[in-house]
Amino acid sequence: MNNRLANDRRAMPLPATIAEAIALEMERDPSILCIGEDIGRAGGVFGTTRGLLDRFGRDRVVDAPIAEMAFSGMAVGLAQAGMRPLVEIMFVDFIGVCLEQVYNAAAKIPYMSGGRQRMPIVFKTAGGCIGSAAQHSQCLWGLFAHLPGIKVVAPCNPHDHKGLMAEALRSDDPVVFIEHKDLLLRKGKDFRHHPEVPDEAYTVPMGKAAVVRPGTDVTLATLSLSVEHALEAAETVAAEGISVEVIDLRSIVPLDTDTVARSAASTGRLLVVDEDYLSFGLSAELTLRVIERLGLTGLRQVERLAVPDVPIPAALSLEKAVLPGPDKIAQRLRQMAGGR
Amino acid sequence: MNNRLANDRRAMPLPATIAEAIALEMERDPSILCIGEDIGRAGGVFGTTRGLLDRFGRDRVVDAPIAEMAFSGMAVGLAQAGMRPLVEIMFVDFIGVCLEQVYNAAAKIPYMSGGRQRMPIVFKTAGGCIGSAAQHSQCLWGLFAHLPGIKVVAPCNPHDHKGLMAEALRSDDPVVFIEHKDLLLRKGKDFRHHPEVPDEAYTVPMGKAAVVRPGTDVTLATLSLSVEHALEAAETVAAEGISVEVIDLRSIVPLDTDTVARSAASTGRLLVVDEDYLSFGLSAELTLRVIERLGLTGLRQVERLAVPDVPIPAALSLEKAVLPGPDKIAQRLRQMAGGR
Amino acid sequence: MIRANAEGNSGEPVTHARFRRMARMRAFDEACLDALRRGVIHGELHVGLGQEAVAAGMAESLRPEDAVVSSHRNHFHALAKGVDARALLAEICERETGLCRGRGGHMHPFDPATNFSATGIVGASLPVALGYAHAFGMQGGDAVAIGVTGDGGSHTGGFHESMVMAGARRLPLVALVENNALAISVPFSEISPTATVAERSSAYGALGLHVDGTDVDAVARVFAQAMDHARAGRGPVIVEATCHRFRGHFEGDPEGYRPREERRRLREQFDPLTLYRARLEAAGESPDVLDGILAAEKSGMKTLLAEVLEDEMPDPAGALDHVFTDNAGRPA
Amino acid sequence: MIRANAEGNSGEPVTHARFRRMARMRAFDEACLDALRRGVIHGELHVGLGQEAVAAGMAESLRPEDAVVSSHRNHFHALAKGVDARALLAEICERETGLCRGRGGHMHPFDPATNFSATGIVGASLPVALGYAHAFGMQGGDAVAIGVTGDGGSHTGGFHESMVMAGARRLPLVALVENNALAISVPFSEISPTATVAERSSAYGALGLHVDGTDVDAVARVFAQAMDHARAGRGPVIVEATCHRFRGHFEGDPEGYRPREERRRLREQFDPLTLYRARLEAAGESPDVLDGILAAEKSGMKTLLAEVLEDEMPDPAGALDHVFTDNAGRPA
Ligand SMILES: Cc1ncc(C[n+]2csc(CCOP(=O)(O)OP(=O)(O)O)c2C)c(N)n1
Ligand SMILES: Cc1ncc(C[n+]2csc(CCOP(=O)(O)OP(=O)(O)O)c2C)c(N)n1
Ligand SMILES: [Mg+2]
Ligand SMILES: [Mg+2]
Repeated sequence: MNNRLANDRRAMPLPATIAEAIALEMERDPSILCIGEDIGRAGGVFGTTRGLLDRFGRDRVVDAPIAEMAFSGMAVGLAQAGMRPLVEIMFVDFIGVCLEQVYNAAAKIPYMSGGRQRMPIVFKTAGGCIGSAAQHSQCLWGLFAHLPGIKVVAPCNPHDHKGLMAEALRSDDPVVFIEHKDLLLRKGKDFRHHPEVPDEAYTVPMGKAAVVRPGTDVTLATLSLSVEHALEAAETVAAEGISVEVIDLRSIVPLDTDTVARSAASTGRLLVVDEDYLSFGLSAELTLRVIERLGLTGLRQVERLAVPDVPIPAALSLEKAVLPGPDKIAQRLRQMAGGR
Repeated sequence: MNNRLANDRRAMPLPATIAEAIALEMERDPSILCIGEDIGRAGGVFGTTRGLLDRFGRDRVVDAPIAEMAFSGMAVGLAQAGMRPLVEIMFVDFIGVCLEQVYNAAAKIPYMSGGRQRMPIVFKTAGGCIGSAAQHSQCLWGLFAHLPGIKVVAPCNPHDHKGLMAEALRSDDPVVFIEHKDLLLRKGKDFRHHPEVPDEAYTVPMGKAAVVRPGTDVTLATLSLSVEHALEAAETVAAEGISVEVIDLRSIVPLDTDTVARSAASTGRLLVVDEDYLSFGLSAELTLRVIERLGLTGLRQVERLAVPDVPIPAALSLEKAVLPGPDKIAQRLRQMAGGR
Repeated sequence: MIRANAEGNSGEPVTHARFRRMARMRAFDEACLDALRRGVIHGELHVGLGQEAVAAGMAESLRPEDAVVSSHRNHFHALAKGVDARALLAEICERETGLCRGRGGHMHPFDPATNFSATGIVGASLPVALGYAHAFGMQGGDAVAIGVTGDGGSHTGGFHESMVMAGARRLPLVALVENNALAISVPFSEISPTATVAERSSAYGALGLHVDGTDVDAVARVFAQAMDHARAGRGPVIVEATCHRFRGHFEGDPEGYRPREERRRLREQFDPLTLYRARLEAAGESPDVLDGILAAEKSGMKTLLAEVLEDEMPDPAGALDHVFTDNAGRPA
Repeated sequence: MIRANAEGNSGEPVTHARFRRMARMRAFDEACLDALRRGVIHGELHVGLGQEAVAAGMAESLRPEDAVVSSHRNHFHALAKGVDARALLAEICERETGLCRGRGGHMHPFDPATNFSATGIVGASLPVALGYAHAFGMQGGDAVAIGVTGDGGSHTGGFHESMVMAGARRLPLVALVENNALAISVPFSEISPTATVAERSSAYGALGLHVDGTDVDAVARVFAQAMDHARAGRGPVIVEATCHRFRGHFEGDPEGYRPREERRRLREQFDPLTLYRARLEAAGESPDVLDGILAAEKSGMKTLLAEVLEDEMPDPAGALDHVFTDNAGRPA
């Protein structure tokens, strides 16, 4: 029976894990409420808020009009009124209509108020590529991470989604929580990396990376869907005798440079894989922080693999060409292992 | 007489140089028009559009309501209708209300249309610190640079403002043109680095950095106001026997890695100074690109100095503490020159 | 008898032309569904089935120099504007022969030749249409810009800001609001502070028109009125066309928010083709002629799809092209 | 005789309280100008001189549990809400003793104790006020959220979106639009599609009220009506108060867009203190009493400024504090 249950939970689709985390927190803390398009009656376009409206009512689960500026700013006012809002921006690509309230208000008010006004807000959103072209495929964690005052989280498996969502909802800081659409559409069993998901509430801390596969030749740091791709690539090249240590960063802000640097110091080779745009983003920041930590002579190779500064094309043949998928990762790993 | 004239032009405040560039281009090309708040009757809050309304009329110089989403999107429609709009977002900090039209439309349509629709739009805006606190002090070039499809320019002297504005207006690609408020408030004579500003129209290419002071011990790459600070610091430490090569990047996209790498290869030391936020921005990208170019062993030291991921505080005592001003630059240069 | 004034089948009675346009639109989206089932379309496909009368009614008043900026649900507006159906279908099927060489996809068709474009961001069509309207105002002709959005889009800030600017400058902008009473799952009645969108027009000094968007004759008439107003320089117009969405918001939408029963009822009662057919037959039109039109459009579209599916996919080697005119700024 | 129901001088006749509030506001902004001249305030300072009657009229209807979210021109609204004048002035003078420890500055005062906040982004106050309104709606009391913006702010998308949501949910939100007929240099009459902002209220199912914002009695009456409406759960209200800005948009504004002559005329004709004084004197009030109030407020504020200027500047060592609760995420 226990086994059946565990199996059932492993078969749960990812969105149910997220909905469970939110429900447990809303139960625990009556000041939590959710606002977003289609999060109520429909339970979220991916099902991540399913069941919440029935359970918590329309004051705490607000089906919003397409008015992101209003309802992201609403979160700021709610926080000022002592509430702990979760706001869903359906796809992260839409942030351009309401970034104002995220970066100029939520992210800055704690500082601007001299620490007198906290902003316990979760901006929950879906990113990543599943064949949806330029305006519905972005990751954009690099954009948020550049702007001070917001934590930025992008988990890769059901266990961490549940734990990091709870952590985000308990945090007194604003958190951007980026789910990956490809992961949202998966069954639990389709995850390579899938630790047990406990029934009860628990948290996973932000800013602690996880070594999800140990290895000795190359350190590969990444996050979100790319962890799955990295594991696949690592398995592929393992058969060829290349041992890859795969690190799931879990959050971009805070960024766990320690864990990555420790690993890179031992392998001497660092590859950062990022489904976000290549330039002015995560890959350069993380690589350089590791270099700053270990010194220019502390590493033999650094490489990065990311979307090469193009909008995501519609045609799958092109999308594949710009994404850091398992094949490209494996190829890059081979080059590195064969290199200097 | 020629001398008097040259002197007069050197005394011109920076905004007049910009207004002159726009006027010359509008004269040359009837498809150019300008839209923004207070750009008409008031001539721009800094005077960068002074005289244009009288000369070109209210169809081509549009005093807009506070409706940035409407008028930045308007630029997209105008471009589609064959026009070449310049849109002013008064302060770059306000981009959060209309980023959508900049990054999802203007920046992506050329690609999304398979090259069939070009977007010759200039988004002109003012950034930088002059004691105006968290919502009116940002640079944010790192944010734009992360998003594919937009060129990003931030000149440092009257000559380049005029030439790069002309270049931006003639470009068929969307360009974000970021002026620095501190520079806008200067008289021509207050610039350390001030090449002659010719009367007639000319262009300065995007993506070509300028070595504004040659040196042998440390390469310092920066842009916008920080070029002035860098020159001041370089002068200070020159007296102490430290020779600094100062490079003005001029644009962030395209980024002239070549020029910086060439210099860094010879000095062995690279310092990137950035008034934008430290993390996930220009400083890491440029430094890492240079490392990628020269190899991990091609440099002795890399350092960066930028706003340490905090909102800009109101109090001047605090603002000074977070900005990479001349003193901090000089101090960092000394550390580097004295180091390994 | 009035003759159709737009593309193809010239000389055809206007009733036939209207029916044919709707039939073509329906056949087009059915071809899309077919292509989707074959796995050649990706992402969230939004079809317009049930809403044909709106675009078909609009089509008659459109001139080549007019501009239409549409939304995520844009196929019918593209066809109405005269975008080449083959190029559009090829784009939706992500082919190199597509309108945008397969880079844009179904939510992002751009056709400089017909002044047609779209966006996947709700409400973002209006500001772009405003830009065309300003250009048209400057150029001094009587071209009009149409910004299309849904009921959901009418709540966006961009809608408001665009109407404010168009109202103050009396620009030739028509905001066409297809009110299908739903924004994905959220009923208009629950999130709108007003019973209609059209009644908000007074806030913008605009003309507000409301029309039954299942009645192609009514749409054609009301839309013509809107265009006349805008062409005459009398400022912007909001045209609200009420209609019904017959399928999920996107293909794959589980539609947990409305009973199957209701969807069936909507299809039975409000199919614009069925309704128009009934009207024409009541006026003596021969069912055979109408069947003939339906069959011709359907088979034409089938052929088109078959052709398109033979076209090449974009070459991955070109994946980085077209970002900048000079390919500068691309990392080495 | 009616008594003033808000802070200080309780038992004072309401006329004196109104005059005193306006006198205090004026003295406050004059102190700011004084501080500016001494070089202790940086950035674009926006004073409210000429607009005192709006905030003073609002003050009487505000309860501690109500919330006010204001704009770049926020000092008077802060005082009306009961924000401590000393802490506010110290913040504006960038002192460690300031409301926000000198981090926020004049455009960004935050006072959780009185539910007062502001923003330097035009129009961004409304969404935040909407958040308070939703919280108040949930909490079931009769607290009201006031979002303050200028005429310029009424054109923003955020204004529209917030009113849509408040209208549909009938939330206790009052949008106070201080219409001083200018957004920096741009005249309202030139960029607004409507003659007033209040008339747009029907687009949101809101109550729209228009008042002469130079007349403190009128504002107090109309604002009370608005608050009653909102407190009673009858949904949002737009209160438009027409007024005049006596100085440049910000200190240092060259004001090339209006003749000096006009500014002088506005000051002569529409000074709310002068107007109110005339009314009170006509009704038999002694000029000495009013002079006494003016003098007391002025000298009180002078003393306050002198005190504040003795306060410490923030210690640069703390420049990185307060970003996150745990100081995490800061680069090593
Ligand atoms: C700014 C923005 N927010 C949310 C979405 C996601 N989304 C796509 S379509 C849609 C509903 C649109 O409703 P409506 O405007 O009525 O058009 P309809 O789909 O009914 O034709 C939503 C919420 C989006 N694309 N853009
Ligand atoms: C989104 C945004 N756009 C532009 C500005 C620059 N700006 C500051 S105040 C102002 C004018 C505001 O006019 P109004 O709302 O009428 O207020 P007033 O200054 O007249 O009190 C402008 C354009 C801004 N702060 N935010
Ligand atoms: Mg709809
Ligand atoms: Mg104003």
